[in-house]
Amino acid sequence: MAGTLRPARTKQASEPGPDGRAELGLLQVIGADGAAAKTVEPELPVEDLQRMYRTMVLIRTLDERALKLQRAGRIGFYVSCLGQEAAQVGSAQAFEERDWIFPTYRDPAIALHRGIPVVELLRQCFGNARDRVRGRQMPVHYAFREIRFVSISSPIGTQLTQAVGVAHAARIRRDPVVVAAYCGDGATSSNDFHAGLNFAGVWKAPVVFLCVNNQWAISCPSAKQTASETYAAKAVAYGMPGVRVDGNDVLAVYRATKEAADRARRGEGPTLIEALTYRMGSHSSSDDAARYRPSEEWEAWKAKDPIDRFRRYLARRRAWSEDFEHEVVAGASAEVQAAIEEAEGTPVPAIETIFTDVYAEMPPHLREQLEELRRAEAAGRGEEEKGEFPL
Amino acid sequence: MAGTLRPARTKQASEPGPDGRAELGLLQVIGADGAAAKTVEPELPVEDLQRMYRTMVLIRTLDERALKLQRAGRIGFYVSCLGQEAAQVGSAQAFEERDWIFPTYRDPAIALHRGIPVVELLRQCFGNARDRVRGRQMPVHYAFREIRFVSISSPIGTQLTQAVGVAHAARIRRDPVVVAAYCGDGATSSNDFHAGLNFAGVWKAPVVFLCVNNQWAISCPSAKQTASETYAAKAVAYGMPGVRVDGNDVLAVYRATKEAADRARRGEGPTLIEALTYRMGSHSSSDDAARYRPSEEWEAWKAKDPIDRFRRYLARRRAWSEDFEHEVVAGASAEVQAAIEEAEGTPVPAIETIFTDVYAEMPPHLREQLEELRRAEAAGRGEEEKGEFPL
Amino acid sequence: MAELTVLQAVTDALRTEMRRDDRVVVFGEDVGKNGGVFRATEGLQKEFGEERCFDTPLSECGIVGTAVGMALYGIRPVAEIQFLDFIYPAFDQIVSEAAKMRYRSGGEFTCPMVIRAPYGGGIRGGLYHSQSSEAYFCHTPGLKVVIPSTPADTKGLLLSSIRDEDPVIFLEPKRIYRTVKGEVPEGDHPVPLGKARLVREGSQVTLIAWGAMVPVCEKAAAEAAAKGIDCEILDLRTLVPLDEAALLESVRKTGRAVVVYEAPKTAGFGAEISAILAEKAIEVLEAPIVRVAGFDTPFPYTLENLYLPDARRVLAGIEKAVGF
Amino acid sequence: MAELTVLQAVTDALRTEMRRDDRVVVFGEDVGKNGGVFRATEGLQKEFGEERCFDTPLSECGIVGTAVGMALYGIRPVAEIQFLDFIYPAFDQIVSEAAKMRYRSGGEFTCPMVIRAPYGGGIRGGLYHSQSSEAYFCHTPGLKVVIPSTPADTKGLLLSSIRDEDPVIFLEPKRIYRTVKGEVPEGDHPVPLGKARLVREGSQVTLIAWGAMVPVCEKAAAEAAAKGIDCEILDLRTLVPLDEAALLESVRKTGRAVVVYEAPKTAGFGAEISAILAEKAIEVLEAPIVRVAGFDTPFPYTLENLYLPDARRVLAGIEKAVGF
Ligand SMILES: Cc1ncc(C[n+]2csc(CCOP(=O)(O)OP(=O)(O)O)c2C)c(N)n1
Ligand SMILES: Cc1ncc(C[n+]2csc(CCOP(=O)(O)OP(=O)(O)O)c2C)c(N)n1
Ligand SMILES: [Mg+2]
Ligand SMILES: [Mg+2]
Repeated sequence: MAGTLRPARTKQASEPGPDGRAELGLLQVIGADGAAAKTVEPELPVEDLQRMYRTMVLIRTLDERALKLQRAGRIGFYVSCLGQEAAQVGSAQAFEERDWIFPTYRDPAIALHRGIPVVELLRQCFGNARDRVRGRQMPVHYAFREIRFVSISSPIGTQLTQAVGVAHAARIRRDPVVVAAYCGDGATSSNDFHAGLNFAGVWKAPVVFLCVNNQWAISCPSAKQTASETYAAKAVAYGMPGVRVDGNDVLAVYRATKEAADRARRGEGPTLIEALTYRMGSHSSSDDAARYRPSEEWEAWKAKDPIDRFRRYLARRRAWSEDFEHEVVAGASAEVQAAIEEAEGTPVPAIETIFTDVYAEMPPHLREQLEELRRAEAAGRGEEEKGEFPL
Repeated sequence: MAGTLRPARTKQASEPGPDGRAELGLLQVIGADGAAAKTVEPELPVEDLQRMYRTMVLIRTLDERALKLQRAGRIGFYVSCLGQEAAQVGSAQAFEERDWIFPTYRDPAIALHRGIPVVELLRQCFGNARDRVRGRQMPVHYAFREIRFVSISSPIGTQLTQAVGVAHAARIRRDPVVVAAYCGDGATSSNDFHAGLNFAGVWKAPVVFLCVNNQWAISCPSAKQTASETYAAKAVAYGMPGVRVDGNDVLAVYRATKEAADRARRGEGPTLIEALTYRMGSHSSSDDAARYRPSEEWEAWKAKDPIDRFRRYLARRRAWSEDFEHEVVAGASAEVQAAIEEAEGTPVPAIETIFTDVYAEMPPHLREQLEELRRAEAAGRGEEEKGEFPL
Repeated sequence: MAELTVLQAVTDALRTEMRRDDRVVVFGEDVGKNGGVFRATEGLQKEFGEERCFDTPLSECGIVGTAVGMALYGIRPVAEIQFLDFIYPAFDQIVSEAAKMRYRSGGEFTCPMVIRAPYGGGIRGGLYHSQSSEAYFCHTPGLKVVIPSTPADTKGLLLSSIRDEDPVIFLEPKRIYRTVKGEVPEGDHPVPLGKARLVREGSQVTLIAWGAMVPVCEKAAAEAAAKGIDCEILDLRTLVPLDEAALLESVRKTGRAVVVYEAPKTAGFGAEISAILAEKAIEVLEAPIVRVAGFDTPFPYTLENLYLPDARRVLAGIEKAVGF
Repeated sequence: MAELTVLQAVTDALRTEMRRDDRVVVFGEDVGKNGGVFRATEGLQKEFGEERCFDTPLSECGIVGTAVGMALYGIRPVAEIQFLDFIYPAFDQIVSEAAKMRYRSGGEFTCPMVIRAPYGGGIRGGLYHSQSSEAYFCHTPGLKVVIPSTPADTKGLLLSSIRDEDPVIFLEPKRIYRTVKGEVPEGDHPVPLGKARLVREGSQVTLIAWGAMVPVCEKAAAEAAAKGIDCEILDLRTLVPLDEAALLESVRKTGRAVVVYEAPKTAGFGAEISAILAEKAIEVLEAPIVRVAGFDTPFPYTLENLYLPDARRVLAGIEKAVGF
C-alpha cells in the first residue's frame, strides 16, 4: 500500500562477517583472525594502538579486582564492563581533549583513556575522603572535570539531553567542541533519549550519540526493549544518520566515531552510532545473570572477546609481543594494587560533606542542621546498621 | 560508509498529486477536482458518505459559532479545528463502536460522528451543571464514556501511552477492541509519544496512532519540531509501519485508517499514520497566528479545503445536491443554536462538585473542607475577580 | 499464620490477589523471569503466565502511562517502579493523569491502579537508591499514599490498595524488606486504608512515624522508657487519606509530639503533621512539635548512617519535647 | 523608574541581564517570534537574535535537560516552561539532575540556571493552567524557589536568580501578570534571594504569603483593619532558602500566624511554615496557626473563584486566630 514504510529486516543481533559490509549494515574492521579489512582500516600510529590496548587491559584488570573487593565486602557495589572494552576505548580515541564526554556507569575506561589514574576511580568506589565526589555517590558514579567527563547519574538516559545542551552552548560560543553522549540499549527507551536526539536533530548539535548495545538491560533482552530492527535505525526518527558498528572491534568503533565526530565538528550535525557488543558479566554486583540469561549466548560471545581480537590485530601489525603483553599486564596489576591500598587506607569523608555542595554557599537551615548533627555526634555514635545493596 | 542509514528526502510538507502515489509516499484518493483514484477508492455506502459530510459541516458550524461565543465573552476559551475536519471524520468512520478513542482537544468531530449531540459539547464549553465533566475543565476537554471517547487532557501527548494500556488490556481480556490514539505534530516530541509507540511495538498492541500533522504547534513549525523527513518515518524507530496520508482527503484518511485498524484487529500490531493537513485558524481563542505565520501558506491551504473537496466528490457520485446541502447546513445551524440556548441557560455546577470525584468516596478531610466552604458561602460571597485566559 | 518478611508479604499479597481476581496484572522492569531486582514478584510469572506478570521496556513513563490505560479499560494494574528514585520520568502520568482522571472526566473514567515502589534509605544506595519522596504524592489530590511497616500490614494494605477504586502509591520500606519478620495471616486478610496503627501506648509524648522509621521509633521508645519517659507510637500506615482522628486523639492525650521521617525535612510530610497539630490541637500542646527528619540535602552514600534518623536522634527529639 | 506590570518587569529583567551578560540565553516553547504565550519574551529575539532567544520542540524534558547541559558548559540558560502545570515531563531532569549535580559531583560540575514558569490560578485555566506546585520544588534540596509578588521584586529577584550559582525555580504569579503595576527601577537593580519583604507592619497577627496571595492578604488586612484588627504581612519572596529569621521575628512579635497559599492544603509549603513555627516559636503562639489554602482537589474551572483563597476566607482565618 502507498505510504507504508516497512522495517526491512528482522534479526536483532547478527554475527558480523569479516569485512566492512556485514549484515544489517554492521561496520567491521578486524576479522576474527585479526586481519583488517584494508578499505576501512583507520590510520592510527602504533603508539596510539598500544595505548588503546593498555587501557583495555587496565580496565579489565580493575574490573576483576573490584568485583572481588565487592564480594569481600570491601566496597559496597560494583559494575563491571567486561566484554565492552572496545566500545569504550575505540570511541574515546576518536575524541579530542576539548571534547565533552557524557558516560554511563559502564564506561569507566573512557576516563582511564583520557588520563585519569586508577586510584581516582577506587577512591570513588571506596567513597572515601579523597573521592572527588566526596563519598556521596554509589561506586562507579565518577565525575572528572579536567577531562570533561561529566558526573554519572543513576537514572537512565538523563545525560542525553544534557549532552545536547553542552553541544548547543558550545556552538553558541563558537567553540569547536564535540560532545560524546553514551547510553545503553535500555536507555533508548528513556524520555531523554527521545528528547535528546530530537533536539540534536533540529539544532544540528555537534553530538555523537553512542548507544552501546550489550543486548541486555538487566534482565530485559533487546527483543523486549524495542521492536525496532536495530538501535541505529532509530536515527531516522530524528533526521540524523544512524551507524551500526561491531562493538567488539575497537578499530571499527574508532572509525565510525571519528567520522561522526568529524561531521559534527564540521557543523553537519549529530550521528547515532550503535555499537553491538555483549555484557559478559552480570548487570552489577547485585545481579545474577544466570537467573534469566541463556548460557549458550554467553558462550558464543566469549569467543568474540574484544581484547583477544585486538591483540591478534596488533600482533599482525607487529605492535604486540609477549614482552609487551607482560609489561602491560604487570603494569596494570601494579597500578590497581597500589590504588586499592591507597584508597582503602583513606578515611571516610568528614561530616560536613553531607551539607556542603548542596548549594554554592551553605544556607542557614543547612548550617543549623550541620550543627545539630555535630552536637549529636559529640554525644556519641549509635551502632551502625548496615543494609544490603540489591542492584 | 557502511552502516549509515541516511534520511532520503528533505521536504516536509509536500503538495500531493492527484493519485494514490504522491510525493513522500502521501496517500491520496480524491483529487482537487473531486475525482477519485479508482485503485484506492474505498467502498463506502452513500449513507455513510453523507453522514461523514454531515459531521464535517456540523463541526465547522459549531466551531464558527463557538469562536464567536468566546469573542463575546460568553464562553471562556475555545479551540477550533478548522481545516482538519477530514482527518477526524475519515478516521472516525474507520473504527467500530466497541473501539476506544483517545482524542486531542482538536478532535471534537469524532465525538459528534460517534453520536454525541452538540449540546453535550456546549454544556462542557459553558462548564455548566449539566456538563459531563461538571465544569471542572476548560472548554473542549470532553469525556464521553458511552462512546469510549476518553477524557481529554491538556498536557500534550499523555494519551498515547494510555491508549497502549487500553489496547494491551483488551488483548489480555481477548476482546477484539482496537484503540485510536490521536495526537498533533507537536505531540510527537513528547515523552509519551516515545514510550507509547515503543511499548506498542514491543507488545504488538492493537493501536492506530493518528498523528494529525497540521504543521504547527502553536507558533512552532514542523521544521523546528523535528528533523525527521516526515512524521510517519518515526514509525521505523518502533518497528511498526508508518503511513502518510493526505489529511484533507477524507477518503484517503478513511482508507489508511481502516487498513491499520484491520491489521490491529487481526493481531498484527500497531501502525502510525500521519495525516498531513493544516491548522486554518489560530492555535486557540487566545492565540493570534498572524504574529508568526506567513499568510501565503494559509492562502495555499485555503484552496485545499477538505469539505469543498469532499463535496465535489459527493457531487460526482450524485450523493450531493443543492437541496441536500441546504438541509445539512440548516440542520447544523439549528442544532447548534438550540444547543447554545440550552447550555447558556443552565446554571453553574453546585459547590460540592469541587470536592466530589477526587476519590470514589469523599474522605474526611475533603468533607471538612466542603463544610468550611459552605459556611463561608453562607456568610456571603465576595466579589468575583475575573482573569483573562491567554492560551 | 506464617512468619514472613516484609518482602515475602508483598509477594504473598500479589499472589493472593492475582488468584482471587483474574483482572490483576503485575508488570514493570525485570519483574518477570527475574522476579524483580528485590524478588518481590518471584514466582508470579511462573504461576500466572506472561500475560499477567510481564516485563516492560526501560520507561517509567510507559509503565505508568500504560497502567493508566489498563485501569481505564477495567483490569487492575499493579505496576512496579524499581526504585522510588526512578519514578520521576512517570511523574506527569501520575500527577496529571492518574490523579486527575476521575475528577476531570466527572467520573466518566477512573483509574484504580497501584504503583508499588521500594523506597527509603538504609541499604547503602546513595543519592538514587534511597529517596523518600512520599511528600510529592501526598501533595497531589487524587492519589492515596500507603506505607506499611510490618509484614502483616504490608500484605493487608496491599490487598486493600489493589481493590481500591482510586490510584494508590504503595511505598515499601526496602530497608526492612528482609530484616523485619512477623506473623502474616494466610489468605485474604485486607487491612483497611485510612486507619493508623497504635504501635505502643504511652502517656507523655506521641511519636508519629511511617515505614522504616517505625522500628526506629520503637527502639527510641524503649530507650526512653529506660530513662523513665513513656512514649506512645502511632504508625500512620496511610498518609493520604490521613487518620487525623487517631493523630489528634493521641496528641490530645500526651500533649507532646515528635514527628519522625527520613525524607528531607523541609516540606516533608512530617510538616503536614505538625501543621495539623498546630492548627487543631495547639491548646493541648505542652511543648514544641519536634521534627526528626532527613537533612535538606541529597542522600549521601558513605555517611548514610549519619543522614538517617536513628534511635539516638529520635531520643534527643523526645527529650527536647519532654524537657520543654 | 518606570511604571511596569509584573509581566513587563519579567521582560525588563531578561533584557537587562541579556545586555549585561552575553552568556544569558532564553528559550522554551513559543518564546521566539511569538514572544511567549504571555509575551514575557516579547522583543528579545529581535534584539538578541535567534542564538540567544530561541524556540524548542514541544518537550519540557528536552528544555530542562538541554538547559542543564548549557549550564554545565558555562552559559546561563533561562528556560521558560509555558505553564507550571506542564513542568512534570521535566521533573526528572529537575529533581534528579539539576538539583543534585553539584552535590553528586563534589562540585566538579554545577548547574546555574533558571526555570521560569507562570503559575497559579485566577485566569480561568482549569485543572491544567492553574496549578501552584511550588511545594514539590521546595521539598527538593539543591533547588532554590523564588516567587515575586510585585513588579519591582519580579525584576530584582529575576536578576539575582539568573546570577545565582545554583538552579532556581522562578515562579511568576500569572494572575497578577497584567493586573498589578508598580514602579520598577531602570537598569541593574537586583533584589537578593533569601530575604522576605515586610509588606505591612502590624501587631496582632502575621499573615504569611507569597505570589498572588500577597495582594489578597493586603485586601484582607485592610478589611481586618476596618474591624480593628492590626495585621502584619510577610511576603516570603524566596521559599528556599527561607528567611526564617524574618518569619520568627514577626510571629514572636504578633503571637499569631495565618499562612495563606493557593496550592492544595495538604503538604503544601504553608505546612512547612506552620511546622517551623510550631517547632521554634510555640512558646509565643497565642492561637492555632491557621492555614487558608486551596482545597485538596484538582483545580476546578467554573468555580475557581470558590477554590482560590480570597480576602473573605483570609479574613475568616484572621478572625479565627485573633478570636481564639
Ligand atoms: C530511570 C531508571 N529506571 C530504572 C533504573 C534501574 N536500572 C539500572 S541499570 C538498568 C538497565 C540499563 O540498561 P542499559 O541502558 O542497556 O545499560 P547497561 O546496564 O546494559 O549498560 C536499569 C533498568 C534506572 N537506573 N533508572
Ligand atoms: C506538556 C505540554 N507542554 C506545553 C503545552 C502548551 N501547548 C498547548 S497546545 C501546544 C501545541 C500542540 O501542538 P500539536 O501537538 O501540533 O497540536 P495542535 O495544537 O497543532 O493540534 C502547546 C505547546 C501543553 N499543553 N502541554
Ligand atoms: Mg544494555
Ligand atoms: Mg500541530
